[in-house]
Amino acid sequence: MPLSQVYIGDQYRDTGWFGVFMTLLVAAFVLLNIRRARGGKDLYIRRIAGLNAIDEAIGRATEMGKPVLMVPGLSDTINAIAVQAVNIFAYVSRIAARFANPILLCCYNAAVYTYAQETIRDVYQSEGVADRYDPDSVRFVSDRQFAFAAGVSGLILREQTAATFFLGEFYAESLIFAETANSIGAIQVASSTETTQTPFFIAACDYVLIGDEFYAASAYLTRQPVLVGSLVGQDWSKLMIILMIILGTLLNTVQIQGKTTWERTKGVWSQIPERSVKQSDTFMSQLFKPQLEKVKVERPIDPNYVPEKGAGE
Amino acid sequence: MKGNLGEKLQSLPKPILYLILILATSIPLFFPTEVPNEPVESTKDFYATLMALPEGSKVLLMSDWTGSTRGESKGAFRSIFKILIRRKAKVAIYSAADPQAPRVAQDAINELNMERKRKNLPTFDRWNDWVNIGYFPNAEAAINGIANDLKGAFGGRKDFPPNSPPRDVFQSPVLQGVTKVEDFPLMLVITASKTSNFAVERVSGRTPLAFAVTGVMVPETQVFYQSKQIVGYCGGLKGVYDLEQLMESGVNFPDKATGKIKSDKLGTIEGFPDPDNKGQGTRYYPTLHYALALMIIMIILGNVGMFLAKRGDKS
Amino acid sequence: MIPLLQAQAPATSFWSEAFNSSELWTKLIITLVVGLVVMVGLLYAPIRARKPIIAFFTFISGAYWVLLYLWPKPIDRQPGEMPLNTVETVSFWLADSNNVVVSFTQILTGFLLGLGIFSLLKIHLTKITKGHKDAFFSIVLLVSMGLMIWFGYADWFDRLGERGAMLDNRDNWGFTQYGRDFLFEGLLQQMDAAMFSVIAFYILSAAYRAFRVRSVEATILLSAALLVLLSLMGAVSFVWDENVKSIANGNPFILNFQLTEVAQWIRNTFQTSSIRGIQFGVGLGALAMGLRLWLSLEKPGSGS
Amino acid sequence: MNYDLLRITAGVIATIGLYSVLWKENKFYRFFEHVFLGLAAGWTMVALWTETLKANWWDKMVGTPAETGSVATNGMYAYALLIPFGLMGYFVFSKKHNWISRIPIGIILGLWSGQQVQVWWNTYGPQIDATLKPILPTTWDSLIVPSTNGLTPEQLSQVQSQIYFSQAVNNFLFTITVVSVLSYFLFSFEVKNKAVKGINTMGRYLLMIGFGAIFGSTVMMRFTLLIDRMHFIWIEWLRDGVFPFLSGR
Repeated sequence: MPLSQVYIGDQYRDTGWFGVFMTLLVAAFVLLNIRRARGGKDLYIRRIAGLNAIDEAIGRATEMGKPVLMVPGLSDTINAIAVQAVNIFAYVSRIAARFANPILLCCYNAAVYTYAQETIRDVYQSEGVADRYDPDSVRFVSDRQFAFAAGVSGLILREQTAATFFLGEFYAESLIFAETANSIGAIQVASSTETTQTPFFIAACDYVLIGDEFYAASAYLTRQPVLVGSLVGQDWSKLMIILMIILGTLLNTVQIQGKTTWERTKGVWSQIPERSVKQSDTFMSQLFKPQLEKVKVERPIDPNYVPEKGAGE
Repeated sequence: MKGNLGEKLQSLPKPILYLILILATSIPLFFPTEVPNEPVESTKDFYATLMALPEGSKVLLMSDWTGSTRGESKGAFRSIFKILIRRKAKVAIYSAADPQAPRVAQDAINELNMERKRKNLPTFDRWNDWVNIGYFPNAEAAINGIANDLKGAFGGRKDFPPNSPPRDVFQSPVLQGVTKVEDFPLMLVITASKTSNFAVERVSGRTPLAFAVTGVMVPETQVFYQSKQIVGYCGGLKGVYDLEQLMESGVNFPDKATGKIKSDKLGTIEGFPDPDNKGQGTRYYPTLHYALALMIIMIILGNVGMFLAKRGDKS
Repeated sequence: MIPLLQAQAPATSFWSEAFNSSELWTKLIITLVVGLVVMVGLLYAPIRARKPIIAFFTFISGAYWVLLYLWPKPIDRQPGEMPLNTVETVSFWLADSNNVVVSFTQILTGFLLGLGIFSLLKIHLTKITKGHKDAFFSIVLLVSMGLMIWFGYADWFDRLGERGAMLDNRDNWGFTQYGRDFLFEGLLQQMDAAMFSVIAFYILSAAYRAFRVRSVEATILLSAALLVLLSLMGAVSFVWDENVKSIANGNPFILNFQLTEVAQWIRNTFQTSSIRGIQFGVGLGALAMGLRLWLSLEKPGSGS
Repeated sequence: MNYDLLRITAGVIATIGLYSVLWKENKFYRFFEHVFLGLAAGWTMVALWTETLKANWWDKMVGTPAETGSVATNGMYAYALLIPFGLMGYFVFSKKHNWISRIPIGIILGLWSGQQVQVWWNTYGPQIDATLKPILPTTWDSLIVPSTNGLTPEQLSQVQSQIYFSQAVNNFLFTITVVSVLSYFLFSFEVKNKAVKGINTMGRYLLMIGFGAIFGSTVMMRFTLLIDRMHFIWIEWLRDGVFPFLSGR
């Protein structure tokens, strides 16, 4: 076996490097653009309809003097989605704080609760109205999906919230929230990173952020260089994927028309009787699916190692 | 609410809608009917796979459903176990989606056993016929671990032999001599959540996979089925209904000519006629039609209303 | 059953000590103390040190996975083998610590759960003490919570003992088992199912209200939904397909117009692809945000 | 009244209680909402130890004794470090030191972020690959896939290896959908070009077909769950539970 391969590392063998390369490329795009943005280059973001609605929603709530309800999704633990949602809610509660408008932030997960509690308090402090902040306005409701749904819709109905924000990971319960809020005529801004739930939000909510408009939100609202830069980086990556799809498709289309006398199995080329090209023979699919040939590597055995036996053998 | 018929049609009060829906989903339940039905290929393959298991084979089952989806998943779970019990299979159950799942699965099996007791049938005993390996948080990592290092993943987990304190699951007859996931001739996944995707990512190609998924997941599962990453699946209530019919009449059984359910692809697969086969699927499926019909009618009504109203404005 | 297996105890290392050995407990306690000292030390951290400290911990924990991804993985590693060189020493270590690190998130989240419960208790106890008009319901909540905890643990402890397996058989049940079964199967599971099924009502009212042929988009949405709905009604699609088959008598082109085929076509061609299109974007968003969080480029609450 | 009937009756009452919110928010609903929340929180507390911490933390930290046939496992004392780090979260309520609560959060977020870097390609690479479908037919023998029943395996594989016009068209539609949807989500480019604008609108329309299909396929499940409840109330409880009981069987 080619010794050269042994020290490459399993994930880089054959075309394995491609995946790593792509990941690093995306990372590079993002970081580079963040740099550009920080360097004072002002970057363009197109208008995102759903996001202009946020101010309107809060304004409406303030007029009516009714609370704004926010749910940062049902993530199992705190992750970027929840953080992103809470960040948007920070923006919301800042405006709410200015107009002394009551807020309610319902958390599904204790870690998210901790983060939200801390973030929102900061918002009130930085607005210099720390006294207006009620720690109970950020609350942990339940971490069982439908208990949470029951609790939140109960809150919506009892508090008669004027504006509701559902941003983050939502699953089946999405429609429970949306319809309940709709039934009391609350103005709703919603978005789920779970694509399968978006149709229900579209059916029941006033404004829906589809797909990664959700991730674009904080950049769009705050125009923070870091966020804007990263957003541009993401766009570059999207363009790259689009190009890859178009070119790859064309390449495959051309290749698959032809015939081949070579076949590659387990990373080894071998001559075969002529046959028409299969999808798996194409350059692209070879690039995406590394075929690792079996390699034997001799290593010293650990002296105090006892070979594990199947129990009861 | 005043206004012409159009506006009325457009704005039926919600309580009335809800009432109609309740009626549409209740009344048919009292009048069990047979609906014409042709089991879909995926379910036929699913059934064929189960029936092809040699008696006494070991099956790895990931049970990721809880009470919230019992309407669909419990039916599938029960049908699958009825078949597995017939195949005298030995089942290792674990869960990766929800801490409740192991308990729910356990209670469901106990329920089956209680029914079997009443009929004086041999029960499907814990430890000897099935073990509950328990819940693994972080589904993706857990399934990865099980695929790569089953011993390590299940190591230290305990279950209950009859009348003795819990012992290492690898001691049970179910996991005798099992060291890697390939030692199971089949891995079943009964799930209402994403965990099926992880199973495909990590296990497909190592050992045959068969799914029982909820209706919502049918589209994504169909993709795996077409790409042959899973051997078959039973999707939603339709899947359960298909499965129950297959249990009743098999495929090309007794022979292709007279068989109720035919298939060009599959050979003869026996069925085992038994009133007990009729479960949730048979009970719920006819009713589903009324509900769906109601939905369609309501959508049409709304639109008709809109047009009438528009005309009303014009005139 | 092989006596050998029982006799031999696993080799201890710097990181692991034998079960219940005094070494284990001493090391354990030392670790705990060190940890607590660090925690107390943090109380005195100067203000400008705070951000770096948080950033440091975030970076370290993220670095593990990134390293695991980028560092050359050992090829054809068999159990019991020892690394050939320093590169492999690291990669072996990374691979071995994997199943340790994996559970960190759950464990930490688990510890934080106390905060959530605390928030619950705080809200409801204040309601009770302040004699809020909903105080009664708060009492209900706390009581049912207490009961579930009590029966849950009592039942769990019962099952640890000799009687573990017997308790699957209802004849051997005691009060605890009945209690746990009543709360868990009788109430919790049923309520879960009930709340989930409420969606059916909402789905109907939402469709009725929103599915109007107002705009092009709405019309497209509506017609796609209707087609799929029809295809789900086994009886309808059965009859439809039978008719198509009879018309087609074998003509594969006409066979494509079977309802099930059409619905399948819509799903495979448009549903899968549009979901994929969206997911690419979402995935990139997650990755980019992941980078920002890992490198602490983003200031917390940066929505403001 | 036997236990089963008691249990199922409780379940029915609870179900109706939760349903009552469909009419309007009322005390009955509020009662069961709070019971639900209470039980759920209680169960979480139970599962926290019995399902998560016991096996994943405690047993690993202190190890497990040898039993008949199973080897003892060593304790990894380093797990103890997680306690103080968990405790740090509880500073969130302190006015002065609340920043400390960000450390455990930071760790969790760090782990999550690192994993994103690790899994991104594993998740989306195959999907990109699966999108690269040939959009020209390889054969014109027939415009659509000929029926495959009654073919010999060779003929079958022959048919399957070919790409027919109809498939090519579908592949084309598929690719177009993915690309146009993806391009709809470009935020940092001002779209002046008519063609690109067109693609974006098309992206939105194709998206709607997808959403419609999702909606349709979801409905079946939701209704099934409702039917299950109705069966629970009318059949399991009323017909098979209450009536026999009243008729004193």
